[in-house]
Amino acid sequence: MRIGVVTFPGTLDDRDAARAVEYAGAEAISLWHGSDDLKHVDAVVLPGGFSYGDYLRCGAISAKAPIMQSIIVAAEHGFPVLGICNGFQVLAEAHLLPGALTRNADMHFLCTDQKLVIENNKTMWTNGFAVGQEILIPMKNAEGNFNCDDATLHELESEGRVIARYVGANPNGSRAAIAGITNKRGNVVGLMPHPEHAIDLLTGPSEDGLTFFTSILNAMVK
Amino acid sequence: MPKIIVEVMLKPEILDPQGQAVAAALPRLGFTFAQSVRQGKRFEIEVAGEPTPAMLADAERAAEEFLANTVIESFVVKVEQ
Amino acid sequence: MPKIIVEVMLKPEILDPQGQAVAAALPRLGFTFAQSVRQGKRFEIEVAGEPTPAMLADAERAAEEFLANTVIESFVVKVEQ
Amino acid sequence: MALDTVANAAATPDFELPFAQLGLKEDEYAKIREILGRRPTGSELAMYSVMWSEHCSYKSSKVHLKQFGEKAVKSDALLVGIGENAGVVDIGQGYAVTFKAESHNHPSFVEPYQGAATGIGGIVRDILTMGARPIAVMDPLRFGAADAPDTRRVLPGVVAGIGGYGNCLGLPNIGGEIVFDETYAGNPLVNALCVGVMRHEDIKLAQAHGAGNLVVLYGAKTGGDGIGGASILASETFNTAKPTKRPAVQVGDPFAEKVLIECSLEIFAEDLVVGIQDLGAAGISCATTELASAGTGGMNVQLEKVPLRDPSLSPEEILMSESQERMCAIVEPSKLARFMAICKKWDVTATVIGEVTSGDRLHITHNGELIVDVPPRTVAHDGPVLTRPMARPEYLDSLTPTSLAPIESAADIKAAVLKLMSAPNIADKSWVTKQFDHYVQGNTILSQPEDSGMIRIDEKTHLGIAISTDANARWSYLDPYNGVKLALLESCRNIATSGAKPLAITNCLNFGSPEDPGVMWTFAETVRGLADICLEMGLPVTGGNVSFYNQTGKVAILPTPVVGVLGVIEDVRTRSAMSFKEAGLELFQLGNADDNFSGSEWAHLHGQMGDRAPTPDVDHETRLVKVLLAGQKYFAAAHDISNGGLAATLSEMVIKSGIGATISIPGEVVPGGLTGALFAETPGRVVIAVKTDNVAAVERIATDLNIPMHTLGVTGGDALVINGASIPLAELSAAYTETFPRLFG
Ligand SMILES: Nc1ncnc2c1ncn2[C@@H]1O[C@H](COP(=O)(O)OP(=O)(O)O)[C@@H](O)[C@H]1O
Ligand SMILES: [Mg+2]
Repeated sequence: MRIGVVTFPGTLDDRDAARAVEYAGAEAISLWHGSDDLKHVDAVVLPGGFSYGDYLRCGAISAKAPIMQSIIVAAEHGFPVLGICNGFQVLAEAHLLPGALTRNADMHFLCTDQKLVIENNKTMWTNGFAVGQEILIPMKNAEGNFNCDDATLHELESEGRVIARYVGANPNGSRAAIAGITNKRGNVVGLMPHPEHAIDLLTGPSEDGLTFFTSILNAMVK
Repeated sequence: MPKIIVEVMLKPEILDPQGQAVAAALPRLGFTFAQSVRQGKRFEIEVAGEPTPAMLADAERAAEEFLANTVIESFVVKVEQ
Repeated sequence: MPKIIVEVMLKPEILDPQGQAVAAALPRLGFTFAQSVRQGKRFEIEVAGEPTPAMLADAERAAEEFLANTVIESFVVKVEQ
Repeated sequence: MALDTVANAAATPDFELPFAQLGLKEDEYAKIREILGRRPTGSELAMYSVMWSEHCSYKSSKVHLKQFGEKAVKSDALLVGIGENAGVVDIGQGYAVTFKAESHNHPSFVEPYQGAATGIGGIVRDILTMGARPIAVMDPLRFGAADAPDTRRVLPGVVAGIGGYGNCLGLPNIGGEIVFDETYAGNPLVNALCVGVMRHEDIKLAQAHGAGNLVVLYGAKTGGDGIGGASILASETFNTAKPTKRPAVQVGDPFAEKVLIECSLEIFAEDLVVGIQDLGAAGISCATTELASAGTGGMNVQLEKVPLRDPSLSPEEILMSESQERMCAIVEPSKLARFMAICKKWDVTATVIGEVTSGDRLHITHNGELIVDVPPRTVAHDGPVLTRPMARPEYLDSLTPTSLAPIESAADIKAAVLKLMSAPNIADKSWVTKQFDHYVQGNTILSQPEDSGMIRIDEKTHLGIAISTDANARWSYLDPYNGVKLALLESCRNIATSGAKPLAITNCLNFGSPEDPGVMWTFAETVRGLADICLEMGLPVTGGNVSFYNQTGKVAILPTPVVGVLGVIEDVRTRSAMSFKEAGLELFQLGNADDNFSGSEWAHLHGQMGDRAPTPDVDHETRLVKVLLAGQKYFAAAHDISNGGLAATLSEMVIKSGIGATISIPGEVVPGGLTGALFAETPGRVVIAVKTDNVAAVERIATDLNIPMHTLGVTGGDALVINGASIPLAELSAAYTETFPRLFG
């Protein structure tokens, strides 16, 4: 099982995502933004960071990268993609996921251990969780405030496409406390918090994040 | 020299935390004139010579595809002296 | 209803990394019209009724003290329909 | 006269240059004329003036700093010592670690966000320049009174700037300090520390060797940032046309720096540079003269090749510009193509601006005209050395002892603890630290608010490092010689409390004006104290930084020597943290308290300073470190006692754990009674939590090393109970956490 991890200029959590992929038992393959070659990987992770410095809008410049054009085409055919934090922002800017990630309501960068509740375990990236399961994983961003119009929100809710919600006080003003969503098909998932930083009790608050990475292995084996 | 200006604002139905933060801060600083504030972006684009209709058409497309995220933002393209 | 507009731009001598990043990205997307890009902020301020000269004077002060960081930014206050 | 060439300078010996406006003294100008055998050109004057400034030449501090060399311990761990961009330490398994602190105080007062941001950017480039991958940052900060209006401007901006830059670089922020004191109003201190790691064989030096090798400038284009002085020169002397306005502040581009880091590391990995230097203060002047001075030959530079952001810059200004995110490399011609290819991959502008020569001069031309012809060493290393007058300040003779009412009743205890825990200097700093990413890179083992920051270096062997930064400015005010010693001992204790062994130190010495004999004396005492304590503790000084002129009018800041200690831990899995996970653990205090409240937060809350710093007890501290390292495996939690005394340490532990504790302190064991036991800041103490089964083992270690071990109580419940005074966790935690949001929004 080969999982690609994309590096854009300014990507920060690529090595961490690769580490999580390997903890889960897959091979991490490094992909470069400037090439459209997916190197025959079985799935792709778009990791966190400040690609292009978050200039213009988070993810906006990266969404136009050559690698993204290959990912967009593949994703439309069911290819699994997980976007974490900046990766989620890139997916939204590439219109693979609806809505947009905007400035946190209190205007500050926020790094904290965040409780989430899993609401959809039918996606390729969440099948290892139970619906209603609470998990604890780090969150760190300045623009994690999920925003969309009413029609989109209605569609997400009615189709069960919210995969995870914040538990407790809404940390950043996201609509309906949304932390992560999926596309209709369940192959593309975007998540603001960082599961790759919760794979080991030595460096993270829990091991809950690993399940995102073992889920994709399950999905591919089936 | 005239420039192409692109103004990008969040659509009215989208929550604007930055504008709200500014609106909330103004009265604390003693400014009471504002009823509401929206914060957007302004791009000043220098071109070679006077902006031509072709350049403006290009700027329009660049705004649509790139400078604004039309899921949440609207934009205006104009020329300013 | 007319609004007060405050436009805030980095002073010309100050580095504008965002504008540079946008200027660098445009040609990669096939847009070649821009020679340089500066990115600033635009505030749209709603007031009760038509903006009065007193409100504009206040907006001017608010821009000076708060909306712009005059160490690195300059601003313009105007009224728009 | 457009360009002041060397020929022109020789032909017009009597032309008066505005050297005084550039900050040079008459004798310094005369010295330059003597070195050159003629008057300097405008460009040369610009270079000398900035390189001979206090900031770059250390002219006031040099005579004192040399003690770090003279008294140095022989240490095999020190791979690169003072003099390079940062010192390098061997931590075993083939790894080398480099770390350094620097100040960006004044710029952060003028423009807090950009000042702090570019402070992080600068120190990170120093670390990168050594060949290392930067792996973490820390930020010791000082501000004026917490509730002063200007603090509300400066602190949020500084914090956002540190986060905005550091987060974007992907560097975990693993610690620092935030202290408020009136003397920092108008003089906030923004110190930044960066640490990096590399393999021994990858160490790079700032040296230009090999005639024919190329000088390559890469990174951001050069703009008019930070060239106030040179603009005077350009505008008032030579250029008739008025130059465009030059910015007073430097603006950082963290994205450009992130790309510069990755690009540089790829270049280093392929061994493509002979020498390398970052561009910081004094920009190209500094980089070219330092590289040439430390190398074997001379250098030719063609200044018109420097890529400009602002085409109106004059040669003097290009030489002075402090534009951020730039590096200068010496590259063999055969490796240039590969060097350029890597820069292209990362979209980094790179330009050959000159070459190393077999001569011994630095020649700079502008469009073919020679404008600089200097021996590089005279600019970079042979700057003026001053022996400034010193005098023991008079205030030291009028210090008064503290006089504080004892605390006895349960109600008093509770009120006192709540008051202490909500005081800005003690209160929860997470309003600040939540704005910093401490997870990125996935190797953070400990970060704020723990005693030290800890980073895993090797995932397979579990080798790690710990760093702590400390300063106790009030003790330095009361007794500069001992104050800095106490700071270093505290830093070592912090490292050992986390489970690491102290290995080497860096420092950032923040003081008022060196022209004030009192300040100068305080500085000299500090350096003497630091050199002595390092010798006593067997720790090498790897480098540091001096920041003078932190003063408003006649009022200087408290002397603030920040000490950073680096430690090594063989297995990060054995580290100790401050929180405990269960009820029923036994709590002990290692070390004794006394009744000296001088310089404590408790005294400060009563508007008192006191009259004497504690006496450093190196022997006790050394044994305590040994107890901490040997006892490590038995500790369920450990936390140093410092600011706020035992009361603060216990409160922090129970709040972080979410589990209470019941403490009983027999008043008579402490000379200061219960008040001293709780609120005095007597150094050399640590609180540990131990499972009952392990108590005997810990006692044996403490007894063997002759460290007193006092029973404090037991963990459990949902209150901190001290001698019958019960403080519910919810109430304690609210007092602790509400202060910063209340002050800063
Ligand atoms: N307080 C100090 N203690 C030890 N070394 C110092 C101190 N201050 C400066 N140094 C050393 O002097 C050299 C020059 O410092 P500096 O000019 O700040 O370097 P850079 O320009 O690379 O930032 C460095 O090696 C630095 O570590
Ligand atoms: Mg340096």
